[in-house]
Amino acid sequence: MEKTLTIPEYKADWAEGENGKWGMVIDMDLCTGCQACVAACAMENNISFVGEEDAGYGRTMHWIRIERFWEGTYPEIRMTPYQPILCQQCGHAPCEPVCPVFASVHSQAEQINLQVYNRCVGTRYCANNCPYQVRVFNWRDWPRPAPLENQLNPSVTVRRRGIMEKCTFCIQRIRQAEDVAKSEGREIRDGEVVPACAQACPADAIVFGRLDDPESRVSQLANSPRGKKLLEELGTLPQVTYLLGG
Amino acid sequence: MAVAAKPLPHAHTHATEGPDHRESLMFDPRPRGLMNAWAMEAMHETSWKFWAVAAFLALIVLVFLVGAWAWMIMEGLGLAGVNRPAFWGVFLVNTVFWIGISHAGTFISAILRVLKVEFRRPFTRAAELMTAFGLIQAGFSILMHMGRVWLSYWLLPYPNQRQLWPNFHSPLTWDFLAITTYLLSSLMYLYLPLIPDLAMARDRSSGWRKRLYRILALGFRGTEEEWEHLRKAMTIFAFAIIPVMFSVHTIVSWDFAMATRPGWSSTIFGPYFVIGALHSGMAAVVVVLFFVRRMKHMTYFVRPEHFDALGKLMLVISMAWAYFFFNDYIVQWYGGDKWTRMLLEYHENGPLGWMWMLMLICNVAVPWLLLWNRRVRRTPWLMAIIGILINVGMWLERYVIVPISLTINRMPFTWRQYVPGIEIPLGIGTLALFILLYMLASRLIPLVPIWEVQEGQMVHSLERVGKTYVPVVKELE
Amino acid sequence: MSQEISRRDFLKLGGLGAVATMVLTGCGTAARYVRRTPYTKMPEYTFTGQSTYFATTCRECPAACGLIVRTFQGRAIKVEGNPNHPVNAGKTCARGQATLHGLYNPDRIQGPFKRSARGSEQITPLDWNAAIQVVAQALRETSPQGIAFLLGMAPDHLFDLVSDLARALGAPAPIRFGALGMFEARATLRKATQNVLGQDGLPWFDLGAANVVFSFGANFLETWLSPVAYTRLFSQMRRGERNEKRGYFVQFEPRMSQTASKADEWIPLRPGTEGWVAQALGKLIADARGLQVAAFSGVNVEEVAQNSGIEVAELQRLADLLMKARRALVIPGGAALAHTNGLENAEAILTLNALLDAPITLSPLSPFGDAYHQPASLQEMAALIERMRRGEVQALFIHGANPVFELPAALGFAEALQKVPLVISFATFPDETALQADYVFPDHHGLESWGYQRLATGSAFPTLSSSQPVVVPFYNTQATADVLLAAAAQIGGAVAQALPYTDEVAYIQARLSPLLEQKNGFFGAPEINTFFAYFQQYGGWWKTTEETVKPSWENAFNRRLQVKAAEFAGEGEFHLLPFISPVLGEAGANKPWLQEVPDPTTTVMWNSWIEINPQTAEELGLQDDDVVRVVSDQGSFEVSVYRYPAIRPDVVAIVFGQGHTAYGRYAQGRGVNPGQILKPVTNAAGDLAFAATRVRLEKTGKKRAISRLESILGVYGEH
Amino acid sequence: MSEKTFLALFSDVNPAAEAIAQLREMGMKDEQMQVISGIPFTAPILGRPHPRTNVPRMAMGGALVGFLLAMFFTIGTPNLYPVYVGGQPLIPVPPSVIATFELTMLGMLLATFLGVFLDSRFPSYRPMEYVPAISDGKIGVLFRCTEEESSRWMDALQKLGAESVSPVEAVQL
Repeated sequence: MEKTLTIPEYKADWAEGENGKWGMVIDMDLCTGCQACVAACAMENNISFVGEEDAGYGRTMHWIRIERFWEGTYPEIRMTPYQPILCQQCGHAPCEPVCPVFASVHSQAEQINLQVYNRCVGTRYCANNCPYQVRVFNWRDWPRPAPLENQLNPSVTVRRRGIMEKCTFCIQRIRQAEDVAKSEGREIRDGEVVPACAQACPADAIVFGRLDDPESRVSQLANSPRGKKLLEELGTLPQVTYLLGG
Repeated sequence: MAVAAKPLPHAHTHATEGPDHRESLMFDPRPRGLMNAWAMEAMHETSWKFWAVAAFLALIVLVFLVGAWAWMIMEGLGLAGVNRPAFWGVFLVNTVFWIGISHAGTFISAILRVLKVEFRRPFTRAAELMTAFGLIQAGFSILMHMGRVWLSYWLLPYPNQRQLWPNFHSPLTWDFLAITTYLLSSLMYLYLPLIPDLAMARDRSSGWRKRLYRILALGFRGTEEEWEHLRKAMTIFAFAIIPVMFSVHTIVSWDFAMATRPGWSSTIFGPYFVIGALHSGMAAVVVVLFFVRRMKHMTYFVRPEHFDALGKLMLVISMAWAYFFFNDYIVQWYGGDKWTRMLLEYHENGPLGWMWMLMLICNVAVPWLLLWNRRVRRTPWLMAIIGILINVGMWLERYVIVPISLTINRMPFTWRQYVPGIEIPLGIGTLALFILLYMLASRLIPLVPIWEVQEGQMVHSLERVGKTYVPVVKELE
Repeated sequence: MSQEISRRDFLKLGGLGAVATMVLTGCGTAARYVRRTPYTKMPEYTFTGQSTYFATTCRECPAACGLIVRTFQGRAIKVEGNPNHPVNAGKTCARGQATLHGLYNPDRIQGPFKRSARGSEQITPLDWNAAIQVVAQALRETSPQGIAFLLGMAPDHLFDLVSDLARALGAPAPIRFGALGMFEARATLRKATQNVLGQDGLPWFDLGAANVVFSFGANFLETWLSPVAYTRLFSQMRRGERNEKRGYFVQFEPRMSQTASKADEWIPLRPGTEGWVAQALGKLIADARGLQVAAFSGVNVEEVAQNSGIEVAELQRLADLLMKARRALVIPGGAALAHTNGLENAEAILTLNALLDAPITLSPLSPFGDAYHQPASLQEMAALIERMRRGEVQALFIHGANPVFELPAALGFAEALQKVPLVISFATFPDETALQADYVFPDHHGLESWGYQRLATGSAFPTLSSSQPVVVPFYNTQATADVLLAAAAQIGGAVAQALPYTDEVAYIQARLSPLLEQKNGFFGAPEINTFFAYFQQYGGWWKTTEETVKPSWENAFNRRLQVKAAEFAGEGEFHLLPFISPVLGEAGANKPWLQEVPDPTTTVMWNSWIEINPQTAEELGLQDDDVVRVVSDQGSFEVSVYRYPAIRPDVVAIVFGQGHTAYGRYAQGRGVNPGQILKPVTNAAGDLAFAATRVRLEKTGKKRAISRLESILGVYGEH
Repeated sequence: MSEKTFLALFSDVNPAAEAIAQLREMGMKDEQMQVISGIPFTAPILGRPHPRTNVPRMAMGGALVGFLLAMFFTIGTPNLYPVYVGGQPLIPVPPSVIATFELTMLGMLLATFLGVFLDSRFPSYRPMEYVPAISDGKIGVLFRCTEEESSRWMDALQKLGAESVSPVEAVQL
């Protein structure tokens, strides 16, 4: 299918409701909170573990976390549906303009939010300005005793202390698939790129794909009446849609 | 024999029939030579206690600032108390605090100079030194805050092989530009009026001091041209540095106000921060003047009248601060946005609600209850205590705004309290460095701009109006 | 230039250099310097810059999910699900993902050794020849009745091999054991199926086909039987893929587990009354339909309502829900079965399905035509321990199981082990049991191993899942199968004749050869080598047709069923409900990333906690993070309080999976093991009634912060 | 004809101003005289021609340089190396205003400071005619004349209230 991507230059060109390129849909009715996505993300992206004390102090490095809240008291107690929170890859990302050194920038080609590890100087402004609180900071050189380094994914930079990081929509997989598609002279097929979280999800609650392709599974799900963007009122134009209700 | 700083002709000093104005520095002239000698003496004579304190401070700086910082650079910011969601902590609090302190110098020596407020004369320099040293601490604090401080030069706009320039969209880049501008301007503005006094010191010293002052005085003699250039430059500086000063703290406030966060996103943050800065700055000037006054013969230059005048200013500024605070508060409160409401609730009744309360007590209650009283205003030690309390209050204000406000965000799942760690020794280290720099500077730099004092004494006179004598100030320019 | 640098200068320069290096390495680029020595000889099938993918089977639990492991230049990089596999269809759970942290764990056993004394860290390394010698000697010189094999729930090919060996030796058949089996009460489920249906096998609950699902304690989204497969079915049910409408799900259990948190309704009934509730529901349905069902006829609904804490109207509503459903399904499992009346509970719950046209079948047999060999119940383990205590076991071979940690301490496995003169462990990891072994001859990690695995349940297709090494063994380990085959060859005679295989692969191929005859596999091959290659490539062999067994419910209708009241051990005021950690499972505690993955319901990481209803906690004056002493009549331990809003006030729950005293740096000394204070009472099927212990709580006045991901600010409407 | 420099010291500004006027009437040119003082007196007070200063011009120049630099940073660099952030335009006007303001001010103030140095020929460590009494508040009138004429000027000055009139040598300050 032939697609023409108009890359808007700035806010005025990109109206609310318009679709970006890559997008994700998470069905909260299906998510069982099993944490497979969390573990898969950590394994794919060389995320460090931080140990008990730092984890308890709010320094975990999860790029994706599953939120849930309690409503009411026993016996009328209800748990809100599990909600995996990851970088929403905002169209108008609040994290981007505030970085003084352009470490947080928008990819015009992929329409996602990039974090340039090598450029980051660690002001942590982006993390403050992220309404979703999905950016994590390397507060230390987290220990990774040998031979654990054998597991590190060579497609993903291993970050060190003083650097902000966040979900990348597994851009290494996107790039790989694009290279393959290009070498075979075709467009990327729907479902060809699967980020680690969606790949692992046993309930198949996470769907990933091209939003600019109206035929794709993710586009159709994103247009479902159950769809809701997180903190939509802020006008950040998230690329992740949550499906609420049953 | 030195020449007395006699008032200009037609003056009626020591008027027996009018009220005694001699308690005012401007009406208590002393020979210039004597004042010079006092200024020199204050730089020269030092007790062992002074050096003991300086050595102690140096040790603190070495351990708490240099040592702890080096350790933190090697280990990472994990040693500090920052976490998610409080990505900014005491380092930023200290930065804002020190920038606030630095506002006093400019306020006194620029705004009061432009407005020709005469009581400023003896302590413009003391205040300007605070500006310079305060900004240095602010610079250190923001560098400590950075995750990779060794790459902080990436904020500089310079051509490089990375084909990247700083992001001028970012409030932090504005901040960087503004603080750089302000620091450089303040240093230059400190130096220009210092040149005549350095020449004075050059004329009165020997040995290494002579060599030092000769270099620093640049060969100043006091010719008509030199004075003209200086005066022009100082006028330009006085006018130009005021908007720079306002911009600096406004931009600091924009670091917060530009963020999409409940409690931060506020249009009044700019002026609110500027007034807050002046509040802490003026209070800090009072504290510094209290200690300066205790040095040899400084009781002549720094008098209760100055504390009195500063006290009035502080009272006014405190009222202005309260006004802005209330403005900010009621808009947030009335808006009733869910997250802002939670934030305000957390400020007031959260586990650190006492900080919020104490902030209001120190910043509003203490000045309002005490500073209306002339006797309090004229008691230097009381004023120093009030000054310290206001600074505590202003530090708490920044603490409430930075880590406490960061605790609450739109993702309640991530709310988490912040507990400072290595920030505390590092903060103490910057305070020690500030005091140490000030102490050392007091040995090297005439703390009182003698020529400005003499000039002031010359233009002040008493004139008979009806049955009494009233002070009259002549304008030389 | 000066020719000589004095020593002093040299030291100065060196010092300067060291400082400079420190600073430079400290303050460098964003990327961390990671040293990974390249293989001097690249392993086969690796190309520079190219990833190689290998299909294998997950061994983190016995569900036998198919994996595709991405390897890169001889290193295993990432675990992905095998999309074709009938169990998991390309998906994995968190434990499967973290299996690499077991493979490259810094604390793995690196080679065979002899322990100077049991429990001692002092070891003498051996070479593998000596190790084989030791095994051969033990097999040869111990009387066959004195030999005991204790194996884990995976892998199956080793179990088959050991079974063959035991048969050849004349020794008792190997025993399988695993904490997962214990906490699933598998034996009870199997026995109940047998009693109710008169058929052997584990039931396969096809959630995807149901509109209404009632589950009594079955935590099928966490660890129960085959969690990835059941999650997929759950997803189908919720999507209404096969049933048009979104399926409705009700969970009955005293504590809201992760599974219950996904339920539309969570019914916190009194522990041990599950069977009565099922009977009451059954009676209400039967009465409404005018049926006479013997199993439910003797039930007084009012009495049940009083006992269980569910009102009559509520029971009626639930019964209506079942009746109105086009297809309803009721699942027995977990804690419902872990009472002294657990078997009756299971039978009552299972029988309820007879009224409902429930989509239940019996899991298919393996392609070999046999069933997965179920793990031992607690009773069978107790029998083994008794034999050991009496000194009837002279040589104990342990592989893949950690009974010292997993069994309730009161059962006395550790003491009984002291009576066994020779204990040989094949553990890959220095767990508590390996610490008590005389010899440790480490097996390869699962990802370095050959093998196959049957499914206990998890798919309607007869499946044999295959394992192959995805990387060359990282340490000086040796496949246990190879060790045993070599030992058998050394023994010679009948034993060697019974096991005439050169190595593990030859054994597996020999076992697989009957499959060449099978016609309805999704691949076939004319000879074993091709077959074996496909077998490895696709991650197993499965049939293309479902071969589940239809249950016959006739027997169930007429069977009388008396559910006795559950008995509880101990005097405490609280029921202790241990539950297996949904994240760590039975053996995940050694993997650092699994420790950091938060528990789904509580978001706790890295430690144990005890769950108390907030109201109860308030009555006791307990806050979060307060350390309490949990006392049963078997012992006590101290653990931090987590005020869990969704638990009955008379129940406290504790996670199983932590509390290791060995098992590597990430597991050791972390949390508590509830097994320490469990009373080893069993139900009629011989399974551990792990929910039958009562405890009391004592304040200690200490506080120990629990690391949790969620905010502790404002969780209960306070700061 | 050798010219020498003489220094007349006054304690008060009025006699000094009178003396300067008198000297001019007696034929001494303004260029021959120079007043040095410990506090600034304006030209009208002393009755002297207004000294020419370039400081304001320098300041304007500096401001212009700063402004142009700011233009380069805010408009030039994003065009050279376009990086898009947060859905904002490549060249954002409001933030550019801030950078422009700061850099303009910085340029202006740096130039002002530099202007003082350039105009006053700072630093100059050459020997110069000076006495330390100046920094004690005395007003000195330096004038150059030939030795023959000197006695005439010296007498006149002494009569006009100079505390001392004497030839001064250039000394190392």
